[in-house]
Amino acid sequence: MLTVSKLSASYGAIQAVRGIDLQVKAGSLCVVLGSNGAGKSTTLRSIAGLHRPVSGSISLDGAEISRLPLHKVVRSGLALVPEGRMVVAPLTVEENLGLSAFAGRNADPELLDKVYTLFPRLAERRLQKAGLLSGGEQQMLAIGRALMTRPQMLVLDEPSMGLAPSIVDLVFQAIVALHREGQSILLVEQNAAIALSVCDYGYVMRRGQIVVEGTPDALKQNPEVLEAYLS
Amino acid sequence: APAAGEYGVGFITENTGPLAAAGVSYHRGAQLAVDEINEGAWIGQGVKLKLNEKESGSDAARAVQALTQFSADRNVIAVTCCILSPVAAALKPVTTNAKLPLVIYGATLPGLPQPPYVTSVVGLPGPQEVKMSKMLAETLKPKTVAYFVNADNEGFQNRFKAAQKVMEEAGVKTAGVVSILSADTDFTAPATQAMATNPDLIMVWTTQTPAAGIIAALRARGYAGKISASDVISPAPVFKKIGAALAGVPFPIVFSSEISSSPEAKKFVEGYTKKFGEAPDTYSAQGYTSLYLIAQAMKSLDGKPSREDLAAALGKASAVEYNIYGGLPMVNGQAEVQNSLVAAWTADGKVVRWENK
Amino acid sequence: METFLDLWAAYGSTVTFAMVNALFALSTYAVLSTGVLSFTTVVFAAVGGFLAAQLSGKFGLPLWAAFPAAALGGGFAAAVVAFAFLRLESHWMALASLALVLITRVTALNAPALTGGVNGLIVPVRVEPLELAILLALCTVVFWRLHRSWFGLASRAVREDAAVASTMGISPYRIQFIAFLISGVVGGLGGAALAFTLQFISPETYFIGIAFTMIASTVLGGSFHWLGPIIGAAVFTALPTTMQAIVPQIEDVAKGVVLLLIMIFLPRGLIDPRAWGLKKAAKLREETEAKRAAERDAHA
Amino acid sequence: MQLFVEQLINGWALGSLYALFGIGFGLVFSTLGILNAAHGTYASWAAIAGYYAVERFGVPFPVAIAAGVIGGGLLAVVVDQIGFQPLRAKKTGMLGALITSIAFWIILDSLAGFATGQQSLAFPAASYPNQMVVMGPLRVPQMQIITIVALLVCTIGIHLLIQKTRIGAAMRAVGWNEVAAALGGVNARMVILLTAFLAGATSGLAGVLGGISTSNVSFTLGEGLMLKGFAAVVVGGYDDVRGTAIAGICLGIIEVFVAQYISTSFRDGFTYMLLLAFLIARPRGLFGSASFVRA
Amino acid sequence: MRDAGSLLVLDQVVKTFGGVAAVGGLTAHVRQGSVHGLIGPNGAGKTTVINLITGLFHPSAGSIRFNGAKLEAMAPQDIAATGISRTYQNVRLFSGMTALEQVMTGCYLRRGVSLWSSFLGLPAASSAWRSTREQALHLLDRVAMAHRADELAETLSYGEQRRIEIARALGSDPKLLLLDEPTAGMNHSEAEAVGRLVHELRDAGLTILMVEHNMSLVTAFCDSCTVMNFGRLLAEGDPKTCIADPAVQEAYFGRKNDADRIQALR
Ligand SMILES: Nc1ncnc2c1ncn2[C@@H]1O[C@H](COP(=O)(O)OP(=O)(O)OP(=O)(O)O)[C@@H](O)[C@H]1O
Ligand SMILES: Nc1ncnc2c1ncn2[C@@H]1O[C@H](COP(=O)(O)OP(=O)(O)OP(=O)(O)O)[C@@H](O)[C@H]1O
Ligand SMILES: CC(C)C[C@H](N)C(=O)O
Ligand SMILES: [Mg+2]
Ligand SMILES: [Mg+2]
Repeated sequence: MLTVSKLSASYGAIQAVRGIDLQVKAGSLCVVLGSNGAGKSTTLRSIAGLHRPVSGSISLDGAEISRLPLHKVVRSGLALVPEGRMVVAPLTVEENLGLSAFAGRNADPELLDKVYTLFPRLAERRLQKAGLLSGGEQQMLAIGRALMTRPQMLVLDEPSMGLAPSIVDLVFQAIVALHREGQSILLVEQNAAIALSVCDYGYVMRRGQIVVEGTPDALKQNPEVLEAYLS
Repeated sequence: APAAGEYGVGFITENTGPLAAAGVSYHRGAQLAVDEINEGAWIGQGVKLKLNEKESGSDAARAVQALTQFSADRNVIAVTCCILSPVAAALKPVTTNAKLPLVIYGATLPGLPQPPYVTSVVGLPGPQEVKMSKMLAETLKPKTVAYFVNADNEGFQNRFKAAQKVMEEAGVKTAGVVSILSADTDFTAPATQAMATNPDLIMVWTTQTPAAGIIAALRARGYAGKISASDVISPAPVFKKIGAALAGVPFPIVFSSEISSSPEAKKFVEGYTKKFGEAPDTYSAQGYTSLYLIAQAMKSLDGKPSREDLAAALGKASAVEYNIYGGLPMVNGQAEVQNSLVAAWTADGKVVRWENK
Repeated sequence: METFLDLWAAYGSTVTFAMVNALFALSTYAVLSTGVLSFTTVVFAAVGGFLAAQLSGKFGLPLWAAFPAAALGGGFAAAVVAFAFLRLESHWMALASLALVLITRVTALNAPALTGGVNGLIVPVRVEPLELAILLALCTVVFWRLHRSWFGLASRAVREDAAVASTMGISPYRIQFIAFLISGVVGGLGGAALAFTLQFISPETYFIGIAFTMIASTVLGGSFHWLGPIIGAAVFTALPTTMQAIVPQIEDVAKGVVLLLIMIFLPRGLIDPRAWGLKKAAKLREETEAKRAAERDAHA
Repeated sequence: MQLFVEQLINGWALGSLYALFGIGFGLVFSTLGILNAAHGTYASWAAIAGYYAVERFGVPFPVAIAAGVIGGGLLAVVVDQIGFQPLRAKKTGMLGALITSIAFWIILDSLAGFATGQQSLAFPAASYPNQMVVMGPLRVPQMQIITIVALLVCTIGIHLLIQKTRIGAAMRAVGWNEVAAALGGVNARMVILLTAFLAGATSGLAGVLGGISTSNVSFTLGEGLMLKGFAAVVVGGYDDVRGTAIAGICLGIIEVFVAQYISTSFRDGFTYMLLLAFLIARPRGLFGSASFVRA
Repeated sequence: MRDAGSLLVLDQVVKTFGGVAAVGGLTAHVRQGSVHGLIGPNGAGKTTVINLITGLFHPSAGSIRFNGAKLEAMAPQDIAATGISRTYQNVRLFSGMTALEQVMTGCYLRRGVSLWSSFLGLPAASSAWRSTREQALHLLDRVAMAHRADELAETLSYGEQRRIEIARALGSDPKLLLLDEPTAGMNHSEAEAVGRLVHELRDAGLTILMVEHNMSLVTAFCDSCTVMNFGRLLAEGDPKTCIADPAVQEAYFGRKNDADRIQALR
């Protein structure tokens, strides 16, 4: 589904990602772990077209997407829930969700219902400007917006950040449910215990490189992972 | 006559900026004069003038910079400039300090000339306006007049006052005074205002664009009475723009390519038309004249004249000898109007002597 | 020497105007560096200019006394403006300040007793380039000191995020008010300097032209460091003269094109401390990495 | 009374031009965040385009208008792509764009001067509806009616477009943050082009209509519109076209009445004074919306 | 009664936005020298409470008292001067400033010299500047960011930026520190480190009010807590008891802990 090879990305002279390889098989759920500044977000941003990589290739379903402009990446079926949410502040919740109509699909009332069912809080705030939502509400909206584009490949950067425990549950239930429906997912998550319990495969990054990878069971045995993420 | 050689004359152009339309004419007039002077060896054998141009866009700061650059250029012996009085006023101290003679070709604020370094070839407003107003009062016998005037232009306010005085002395009542601003473009409201006073005559004492706009607006709103204006409507582009609505509107003028008939004027019109493909207007005439004044002063000098010598000669001039006005006396460095006409456009775009029809 | 004198005679006035414009740019920078885009420098300049012109014209005040008076006048105007404007939000403030510039011109045109109205005022006193240079140097020292002081730090904070700065005990109002005062003083000085340079001023002298010059100079030079406005003013003033020498027919177009190119390639201006910061960060990052790697090797 | 009503209509028509221009100007300001000093030149160029369409090709009135509108729109697009697009990625905020717009203002203004031979031109009287419509004692020029109707149509159309359609939402989204909008699949570049075109076209319309009805097609045409249009935007609250329309009309009417009943010299001073007083009393303008970012 | 020993008292505080009450009559007490948790579902009004305390919003009704001062009508900078400092839920650092400069800015209130003498560069001012710089470096070290001191803060990763914010908030040497989700975006061990820092600070005499969604942290590091829901008080007291409260369970938790969650997700 998604194949990343030899990806390097930098900010000016600062190297953030140094030649990583990563794969998400169709219908699988992959997790990337790593401490602050490891380069997880940069990796995701590069994959989703928010940041131009220095080198390496990114292909989605065999098609190269690393040079596509952002909206084309979204239209080709990859949706990102970015770090820092990036909701469109002056638009209402509903308008934010409606933007997905531009992803080439017609706005789908059913899908909208689904998002509202997943996050009833958003339904309550339908007509509120997104910039005035609470942190957690904005996070829900960012996830909802990604879902509205009906992605083949869903990429989430710390989706549980800032969410109350019950909503974290909801989000993970949704992720698991989507996964069961065959959705391919790439996830960055700080709560390693939960992440490793739901994923099919995991990567651990340190200083811009992938240092460990493997099945969740294998990772759980890894001393480094144990110490830093699961103690 | 001075020693043979090429002498530079700095010309501060206004080919861009708010007054560019007139600025281009001034510039062309000066270019033509230089050509004639050089070709005919008018000053003396082998004595040539060279026009050095620097643009000011009618901006005082830019004009000052241009002037200081000219003053640094040893080949430049005189400078000529300025449509706007404030710009000319700003150049005055600079040019006096630098002891560089300056001939004003457009600005008409009284008191600008200050011989020997600052002289002007443009007559101050007054006599032409008075002459035309008298003529209109006598021939048209209006009972009331409405006036348009620039609220932000002292020169036109003076013209308006001169005209109003004549009219009131002749027993013509002021129906109303409508003020406009130089930068205005919409004149429907002022036209409505003037027409509401129901005048027998409307006198337009404003700068060019407003004058054209006002006349057009008055006619468009259906005003059928008499209108008069100033020489700002004399250039051909104004007629081209407004068209037949201008026909029969009298204006005072000192030079008209179609009426002025002295041999100098004929030569000027011919040469200008040949060189630039259109007839000269009153502004080109002024640019032309300023160069002849400089040449005349040059002619009176010998050897290698200094700027000071030239200034002294300019300050002493009692008339512009070679002129297209049929006489142009100068008093204290200031040219004076002598022979003005009252002219008007015909419906097919010719300037003729105005007659009451 | 001869050629030098020639050059000075030809371009001396450009240098002089560059210095005057640098004062305007610094005045704009003073408020911009606390996050306020305001065109009121023009107003302060007009106050300072007409005040200086009248004092020296009517009362024969010498230069060294007229300048402080202009500074005071500008500062006072700034206090009034700051009092009225600081309650407006940034975009509205920019718009309101532009409106004030327009009002100032109309008022000046209609107050001939103070400003000479449409006919303007002749200014009998002249400022020498050297005197102007000293004035500019003094102002520069002030900005340099400010930049390195707590005020500088606070103003950067207020510029970037006033709400956050306020929760750190920095009063955005106070910082911006002080900035306005500085802007007023420097703007008033600039206005007087212009009057003493042109020796003729009218309401048109202090209008949109200055507004554009000052803002373009500031941004062109870089609005994140006091050096920016000064460099920007030099470049922006020299541009037309240079273009006139190179392409006299289309000097305005050429000036616009050069301005455009600079902005496209150096959008944060010629002087950009952030770019220096990014470079430095990259270097530091490498060094840290190298050190860490060395430590790791030592452990192994 | 007749004078009063005629002047009212004069003011309304004049104000409609300000408003029409202001809508275009405000559109780029509110959606793309650009304080565009070059916007006035779009109006000048639109008028010039319309003029030459008539002058050279003798096209009928509606085509001349279309030429101006399309010309203004295309020019806005070109300026945006050359001048503003390169800055977008570099996050220079309002200032960078302000300066490039000043650069374009200088360039386009002087080119417009060349294009008109530095003259003020006028549409030939026969090329547009130049009759008076007589309504009882009132006589109203046809162009005034056209202008008033044009503003009405544009205001309603653009208001609906921006507030009620998806495209409008996308325009607002892109103006806020291109990346955020693109995450929803919006093609930010296209939306920007569309917005720029719309803004240029609206102001272009003001330019041609103004050029025709005031018999003044010149490179300075835009500047006058710019000052007043800008005032309309400020008073109206720049993110609502209805506010701009109302404010523009009021501005025109006030201007005409001040000149008629008070004094022409103080006309502009009076207008800007009102503007300033209004701003300080009501900083967000007539319809300006509340903030959408949290403190 | 309970006001005694309370550093911060919120009394019937209300904040409405266009008719919607984000905070609807909240009463709460924060004891001097404690770590107090403020928890509740998303949109409960926690951040709004912090904004009210720091003066970015003013309450529609009710009073906020801190150390005897009434905060509700005060401006943010005056509130900061009474010894309150905060971090932001969405990191809000000053762009263009290095990490060190951010923290120096945080030290503004204890610069110890007037703006005037700092402008003149008097010797006292220079030495005060140097000592503030030392303190700032020390604070960066406390959040393990000293090695990034001279880098532009905007080039740091999200988690790193959060630490800079904490250091900046400590710069003013506050009596009360308000942390809005300080560990969001940190992994387990990083979050623990922040928790330990919070304890150290408390032991040094600081009072801390912390909004946090990570319950294991709340139970491990908070001495007491307030639970909000829909802008109102839902429960208060000892963290463990609060969390066990069925009303809180219902409003806030799907599952109590990760193990249960993982169970549920299978
Ligand atoms: N805009 C930027 N400019 C320069 N450097 C940056 C920028 N953004 C991130 N970096 C650097 O790139 C590296 C990787 O950052 P990234 O945000 O990808 O980390 P992360 O793994 O997502 O961390 P976190 O868990 O804190 O979110 C960090 O060292 C950071 O300092
Ligand atoms: N400026 C505002 N205008 C309108 N509504 C607002 C504003 N600020 C907050 N709200 C609303 O008030 C409610 C409380 O917001 P607040 O940010 O305090 O929640 P929170 O408890 O911090 O939530 P989270 O845990 O998600 O950050 C939210 O529903 C939000 O939409
Ligand atoms: C008042 C603020 C500075 C806090 C900000 N509004 C937030 O929600 O994080
Ligand atoms: Mg990250
Ligand atoms: Mg919150």
